[in-house]
Amino acid sequence: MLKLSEITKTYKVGTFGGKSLYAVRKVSFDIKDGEVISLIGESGSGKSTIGRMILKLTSITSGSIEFNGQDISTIKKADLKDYYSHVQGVFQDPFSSCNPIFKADRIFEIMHEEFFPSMPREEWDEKLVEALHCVGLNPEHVQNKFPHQLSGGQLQRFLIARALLLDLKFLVADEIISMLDASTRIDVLNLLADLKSHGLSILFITHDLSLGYYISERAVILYKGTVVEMGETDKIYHTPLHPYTQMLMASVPHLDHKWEQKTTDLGGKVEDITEGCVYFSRCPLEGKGEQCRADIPPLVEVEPGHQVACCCFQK
Amino acid sequence: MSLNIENLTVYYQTLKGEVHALEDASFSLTDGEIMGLAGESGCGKTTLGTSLILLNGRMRYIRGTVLLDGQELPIWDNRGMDEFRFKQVSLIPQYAMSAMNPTRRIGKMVHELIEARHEDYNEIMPELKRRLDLVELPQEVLKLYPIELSGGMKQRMVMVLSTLLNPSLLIADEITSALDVSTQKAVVEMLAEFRDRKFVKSMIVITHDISILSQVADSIMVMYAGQLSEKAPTETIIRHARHPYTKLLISSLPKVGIKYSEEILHGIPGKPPLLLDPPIGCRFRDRCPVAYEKCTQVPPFLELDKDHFVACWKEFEEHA
Amino acid sequence: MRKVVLTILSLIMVASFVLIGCASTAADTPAAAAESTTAEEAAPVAEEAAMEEAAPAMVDYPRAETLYTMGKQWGPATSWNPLQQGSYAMGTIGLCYETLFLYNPLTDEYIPWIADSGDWVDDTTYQLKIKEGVTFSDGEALTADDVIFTLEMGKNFQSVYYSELWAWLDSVEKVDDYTITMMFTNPLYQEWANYLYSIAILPQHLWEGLTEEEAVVGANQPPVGSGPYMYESADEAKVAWVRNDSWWGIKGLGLEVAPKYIVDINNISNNAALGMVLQGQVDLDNNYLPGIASVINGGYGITTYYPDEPYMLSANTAWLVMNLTKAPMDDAAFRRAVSFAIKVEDIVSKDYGNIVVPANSTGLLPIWDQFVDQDVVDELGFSYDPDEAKAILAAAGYKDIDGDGFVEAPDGSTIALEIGCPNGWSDWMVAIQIISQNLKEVGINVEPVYPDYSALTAGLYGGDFDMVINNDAQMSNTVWSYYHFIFYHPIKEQMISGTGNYGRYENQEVFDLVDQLDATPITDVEGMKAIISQIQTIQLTDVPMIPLWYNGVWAQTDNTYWTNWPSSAEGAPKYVPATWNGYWNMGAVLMLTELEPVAAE
Amino acid sequence: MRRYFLRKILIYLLTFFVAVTIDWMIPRFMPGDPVMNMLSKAGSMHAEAQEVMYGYLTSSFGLDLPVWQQYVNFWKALFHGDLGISILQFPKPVIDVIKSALPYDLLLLIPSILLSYYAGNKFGAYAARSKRMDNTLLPIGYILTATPYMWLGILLGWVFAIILNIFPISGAYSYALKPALSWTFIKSVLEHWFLPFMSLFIVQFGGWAIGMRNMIIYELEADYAHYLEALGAPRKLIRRYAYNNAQLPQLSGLALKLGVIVAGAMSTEIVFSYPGIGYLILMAIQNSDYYLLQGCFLFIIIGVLLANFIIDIVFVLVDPRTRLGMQGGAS
Amino acid sequence: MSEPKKKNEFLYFAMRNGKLKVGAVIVFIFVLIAIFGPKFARYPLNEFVAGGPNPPSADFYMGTTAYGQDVYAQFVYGLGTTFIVGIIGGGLATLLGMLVGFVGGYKGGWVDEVLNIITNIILVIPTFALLLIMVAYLKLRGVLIESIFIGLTSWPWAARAIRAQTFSLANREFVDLAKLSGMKTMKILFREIAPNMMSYLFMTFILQFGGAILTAATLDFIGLGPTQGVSLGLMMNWATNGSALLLGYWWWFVPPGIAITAVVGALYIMNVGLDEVFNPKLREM
Repeated sequence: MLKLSEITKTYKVGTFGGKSLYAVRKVSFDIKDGEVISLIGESGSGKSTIGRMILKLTSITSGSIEFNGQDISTIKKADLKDYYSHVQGVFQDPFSSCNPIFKADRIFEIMHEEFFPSMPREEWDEKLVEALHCVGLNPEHVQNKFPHQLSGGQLQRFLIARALLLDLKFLVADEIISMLDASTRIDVLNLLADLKSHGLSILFITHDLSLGYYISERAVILYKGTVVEMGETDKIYHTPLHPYTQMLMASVPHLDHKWEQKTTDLGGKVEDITEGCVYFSRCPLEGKGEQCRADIPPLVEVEPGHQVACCCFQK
Repeated sequence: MSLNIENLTVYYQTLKGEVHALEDASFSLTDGEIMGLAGESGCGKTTLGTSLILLNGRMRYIRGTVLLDGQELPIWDNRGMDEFRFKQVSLIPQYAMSAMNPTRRIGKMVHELIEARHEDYNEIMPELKRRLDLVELPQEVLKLYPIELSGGMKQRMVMVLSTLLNPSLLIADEITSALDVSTQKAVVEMLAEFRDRKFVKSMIVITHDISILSQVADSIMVMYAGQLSEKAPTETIIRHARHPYTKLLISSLPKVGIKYSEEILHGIPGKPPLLLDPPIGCRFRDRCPVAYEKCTQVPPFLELDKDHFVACWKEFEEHA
Repeated sequence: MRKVVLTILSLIMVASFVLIGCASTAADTPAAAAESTTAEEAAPVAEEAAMEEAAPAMVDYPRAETLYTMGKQWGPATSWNPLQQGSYAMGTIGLCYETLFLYNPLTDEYIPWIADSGDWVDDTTYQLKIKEGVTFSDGEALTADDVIFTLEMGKNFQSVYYSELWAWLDSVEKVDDYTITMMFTNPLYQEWANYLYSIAILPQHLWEGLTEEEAVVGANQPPVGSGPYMYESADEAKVAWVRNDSWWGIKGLGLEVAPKYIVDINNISNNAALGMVLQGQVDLDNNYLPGIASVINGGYGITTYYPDEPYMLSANTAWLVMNLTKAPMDDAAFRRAVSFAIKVEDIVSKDYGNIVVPANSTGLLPIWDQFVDQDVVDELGFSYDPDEAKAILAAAGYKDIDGDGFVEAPDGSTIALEIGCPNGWSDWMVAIQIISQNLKEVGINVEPVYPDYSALTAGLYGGDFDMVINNDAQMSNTVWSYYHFIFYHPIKEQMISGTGNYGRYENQEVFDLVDQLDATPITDVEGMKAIISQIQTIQLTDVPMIPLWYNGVWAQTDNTYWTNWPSSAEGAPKYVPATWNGYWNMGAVLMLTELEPVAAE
Repeated sequence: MRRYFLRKILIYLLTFFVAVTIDWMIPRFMPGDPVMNMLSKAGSMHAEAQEVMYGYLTSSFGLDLPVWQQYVNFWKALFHGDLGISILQFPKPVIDVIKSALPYDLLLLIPSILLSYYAGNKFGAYAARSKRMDNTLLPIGYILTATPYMWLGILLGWVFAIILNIFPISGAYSYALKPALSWTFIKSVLEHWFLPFMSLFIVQFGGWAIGMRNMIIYELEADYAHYLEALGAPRKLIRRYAYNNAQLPQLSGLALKLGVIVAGAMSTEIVFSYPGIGYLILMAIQNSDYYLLQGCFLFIIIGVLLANFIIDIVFVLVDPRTRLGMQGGAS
Repeated sequence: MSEPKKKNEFLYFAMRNGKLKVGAVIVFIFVLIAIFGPKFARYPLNEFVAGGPNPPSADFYMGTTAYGQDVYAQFVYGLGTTFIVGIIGGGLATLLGMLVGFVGGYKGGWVDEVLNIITNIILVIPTFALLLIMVAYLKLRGVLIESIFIGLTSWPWAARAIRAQTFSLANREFVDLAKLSGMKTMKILFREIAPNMMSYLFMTFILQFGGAILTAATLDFIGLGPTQGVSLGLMMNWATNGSALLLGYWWWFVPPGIAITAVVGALYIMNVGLDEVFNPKLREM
């Protein structure tokens, strides 16, 4: 359904834009119909940038994104609207997603205005009620209220309902539950999983590995804009191959058992390497060598459905 | 007993009236104890934490006593608290990233702060350097401005600074929420290290993330809507929680190894009550699956097992 | 931080002081002056500078010995060139350079000054004798050569203001060192008499060899003249003159000027000027100061020429210029109606508080009263009479057709005119408001407008205006100058300043009469009157312009340090107390000889 | 760091270029004829000679070249410090006219800006200490900063010069003195300087006081202030930090305000006949002295640009945040 | 503790805020005077109704000018002009500032860069000097043209402030959401971003309003004000030309200055009050 091919995003830095900074570097993966993919990475890994590029909120420096075979980088106006009627996003902060000075329902009004300008009011209202039910909200409880009168969980559902008003095929869920309380976040997550079972594809962006595991079939691990490992969730979680993934896994606080060893990785000053393995300076592997410093290791398939970008697995 | 709190009640002054953010909290902390304070946002955990050191503009002290090492903290008296702050009770704030004066070199700021507290900076200097080493900060940071430090470095710098005078009690407020998992782990481990090295006697770690607490805390206290729900040693809370809220909370946490397709977790339906006009009795009543008529009265916070405090009528009943 | 700020601050203060303090030498020896002066002149400059450096103690002008004046300079003095009529520094002619005669308009006297006597030997020959012993301040004697040199400068250099003299002056011949004869082709007696007291005699030994540009455009600083005062200093705020104690006039005229120094202060604004007058900083102030009546009675020791209204002598006529090339001002009946509609009395009393007087219908200044043909004025003159104005308008076909309260032209076109004066000239601004009100009362739609001075004059000269107030013609020795002004001919594309006929009135008959008047000897009063009567008949019939009131010789005199000011009081000196250009040589310099210092306690 | 300044300098150069171009356009599009104005003051009755004179002067100010050439020539002359000849003070070169006015502007502007900045900030910080002081002292600040400079100037002049007669009402130094480096002269300069200085000082003082008060209130609510408070730091230290930090926006405010202050200085100079550039500008406008106007405008531009640049540098020195921002640059 | 933000909450704070109340009342009083004052004028504007200067009396509420014009009439009409200058000049500056700020802050990139440079240039050029020159070009000037010129030269700092605000708002998620809804740029700017800045824009307008009044007063005073009509600045100019204060006609010179100071000062005080109303951080001072 959605195919990312070597997408790259660079920012110009310096006075006259002399230097460029890679936010995302040659990231490729695809998402099939009805699939949930977790995009996992720490802050600054470029995970949100990828989501924004799919949503055309950020321009792509190079590479392409195809939606059902069509390159989205050039679409405009009517085509863009058409694209948005299939591809939508939900973001981290539900409160910030609503214009604070208007009632929350306004986000639906906009949809009505922009996508279904000719739909009669009654018909629209029915559609809306249906969508709200679909996300498990009682319209009477949530309509005609200001955002701050709703809880974060309710609002997030609200925003998902907004996307569901359309003929939705693909949803970018960017950290949508990280600001929710523990008691409600799981319900939103369940809702996503529910939608998926109805055929929706989801790009689930998160920094929380346990959430990624809970919901997705496949996971993509990002570090500094580069994919270091990707594959089926089980394989990545149970046999992480890349030292970075391993470190991440080791850092997850489990309720049932304590951390194994003391880590000293504080992610302090990290050397900037533009050519070469992005993880080079933090890499604890004994085997890391000059080659890692010089070349970017490509993703290689170590086992079916499990790819890793580390020089240890090159040959 | 290093910290002993009785009936601490703190309200917020707002336009529409008083928000009952912390109601009759009574608990104690032993020397060397790291207590995790968990709960949903707005449950009063930050209120509890900060009220022990600094009541901000809109917080009103209502009643209760706070004894630290046998001394009563005059938390209602901003000036009177000054001598306790930093030396007896200290804080790593939520906003550690912006806690340092952006226009002063860090060393100079520390210097000025220390001198202002009538301590000898030069005397403290060697210890400061040792602690910087401990948290793996180069000593050069003292010559830098806060903006020149990364988030994790600022976090660690504030940790060092807050504990520099070896306070009895340290309140660490949501210090991990802005950090990546890998850094989170390191910071939390450092907190424990600080305790182990006796830089601080006891600690209250406030967070909404119970799994973090499970790694480092000796005990966990769960709050709900301004009231204490349960306090027990960490293992007990995680495995044998007694308060229905705690149980639901723990069971809703996704863990690596649990998949939607295999096991569907559930959240707690409903939402917390508004504290402006809180319901009488147990505040969890409306969302509680086991609530009954008794719950219209406020349940006391009782020690059911050793070190296991619960505020739930149903539990009392069962226990009895 | 504080220390840095304080250090910077003190540094700046010190630097500024040094800059200001050292400005004196810089200002006294401007490059421009050095450029445009000859080698001979460079010497005195250097001497001057050297003298100042040698005597640094002399920094001030003692109050008791200094006459402070104000009202002439509207900007820093930059020229001491007597050929630059408009812009030379206060006193350049009169205090420093001298003229052959003085003319006192109050007594209608020509006072021989450098000249000993001057007579028409015959109709076309004028013989001039100059005094012996007249010297320039550098010690050189002033002889016939200097006079001839000065006059001939006008022949050699077209841009010298009196070059036009040579259109009717044939030659100037030296008889001996003190006697000169002028041969005229077509003697214009009136104009010549004017030149006699307005051309300053230049030292040939310093001016010889200058190019036209150097002579006409140069700053001539410091000037060397024959007068009772010498250049002392100048800066942005003032011009200072020092008494020449070896002035020839002490012996030659038996006169001594009283003030050791004359310091003329730049005008800034009426408000500042009045402030300084009230503070007693100015002895003679030639500014128009509104509300001066209350100051005179306010116990500040300020006096004026007349103790009562109108307080001031009359200096010039303010008149309404109408653009005769535009309808309906091209219609004499309309103009006449306007002349009856304006209530000058209101301007005089409300605007000026009676310190000016309404003008005669002819506009001739009081000093020329004898030339007003009362019969003509009685018959044709106008006065405020709105009914008459309306009657004239109605008779000429001006009617209010559309009922807006304003008349339309006989051809039915709307009349909407503007009356202008320079923005900020508060007295005139009020005056045109009053005029506009008056005209509206008789149904003429005229709105007051206040463009900036330069925009206004550009319009005036270019003929792009409706109605404007002007007072360019000053008092002089001859009525001719007044008529020359208002009937200036020929009409040109640009009627620049000095050509008074801004309204572009064309009437060959009156032009001829004015020329004829010019050629009438000044002694032939009856002949003059006959011509003037004819001119006045035409003037009052055609009303090319409307005289409104006489602007005063604004002069506020302070008696704290100097007394015996000119005034109407019996026994008081009768001179025009003005420092404006052209007035020193109209007798004001004699005022200085009459001034008496108030003895310091 | 270097890049930051390069960028700044580039903007300054661009500003300068635009400003100078505007400057160049002034005489070319102004209404009125300056030479005519110059002559019109002559009031001579001999128009013929005036016409010749007019020709002379017009050609000496000659504007007969093609426009682009004039523009190029203007720049060329500019680099030689040649700003033409003043019409008002003919034949004095504009640069000389300005040179003699400039010290007065420095004398008036710099102390009034620095002292009012200093005192106003102190006062504002003082007022922000408590609600009571805030409510009593602050309205004064608002009234002061809302006062038109010239109105205040005239009132001051009236009270101190006319009624009390302790200060002179106009000029830069006593008319009885010639400029010299003597105590009498300096005393006189100071006496004349005081009232215009005060009217500039007072109005600016109010502005700074309010600015500081508003800023410091924000700063006292900043996280670092709370943290310090939580660590029991004395109020004095917190206020000092807040004060120092609040000065930064004040400082950038100073850069923005310079234009307004220059305007204030102009009207003040006019009120007190203080012979600075502001007064020159008025004279130049009234007399259509293009060249002087050009020159004055240019000097004001240079002055403001220079002051801005200095503020930029000071800013970099006192605010570490800008220094870091420089390395990152804007994306 | 997230406080519920409601409109009536602002109203509540507004009603409780002394600064806002005092400022608004003063401005309101002057607005009333400007609107209804002319109805009570006993004498027509600028007509020479008295022989000369008269101190305030029952007949001439505020005395007469040196020329016998009713000061009251000049004052009330001049006050109206002052408000007009404030509204047009301040309004135009705010509008321009909005336009430049919105587009720059929202679009970013080179558009922002260019607008930024233009803003900086105008910010650095002493606009008052520019204004003087612009004004001097006109033969005749009215209040309207004066206001427009003031507006044209005083927008940069508004643009700068609005740009910063827009920039932070443009990165908010609801804007992204609006984009995802296919809304057009201008629609997003005016329907999503601008409403969020109303309080800020209003405050900007108030400051520009006051600034325009002061600038106009300065221009008028030095004789470059309107050549037509009456304004408080012109009154001061006339009074100064008439040496009102020196001659003791304080009633001619003092009131216009007081009015300007009061109106502008009150606007500033109002602004601080509004700041406290809109910014919860400042409420508890």
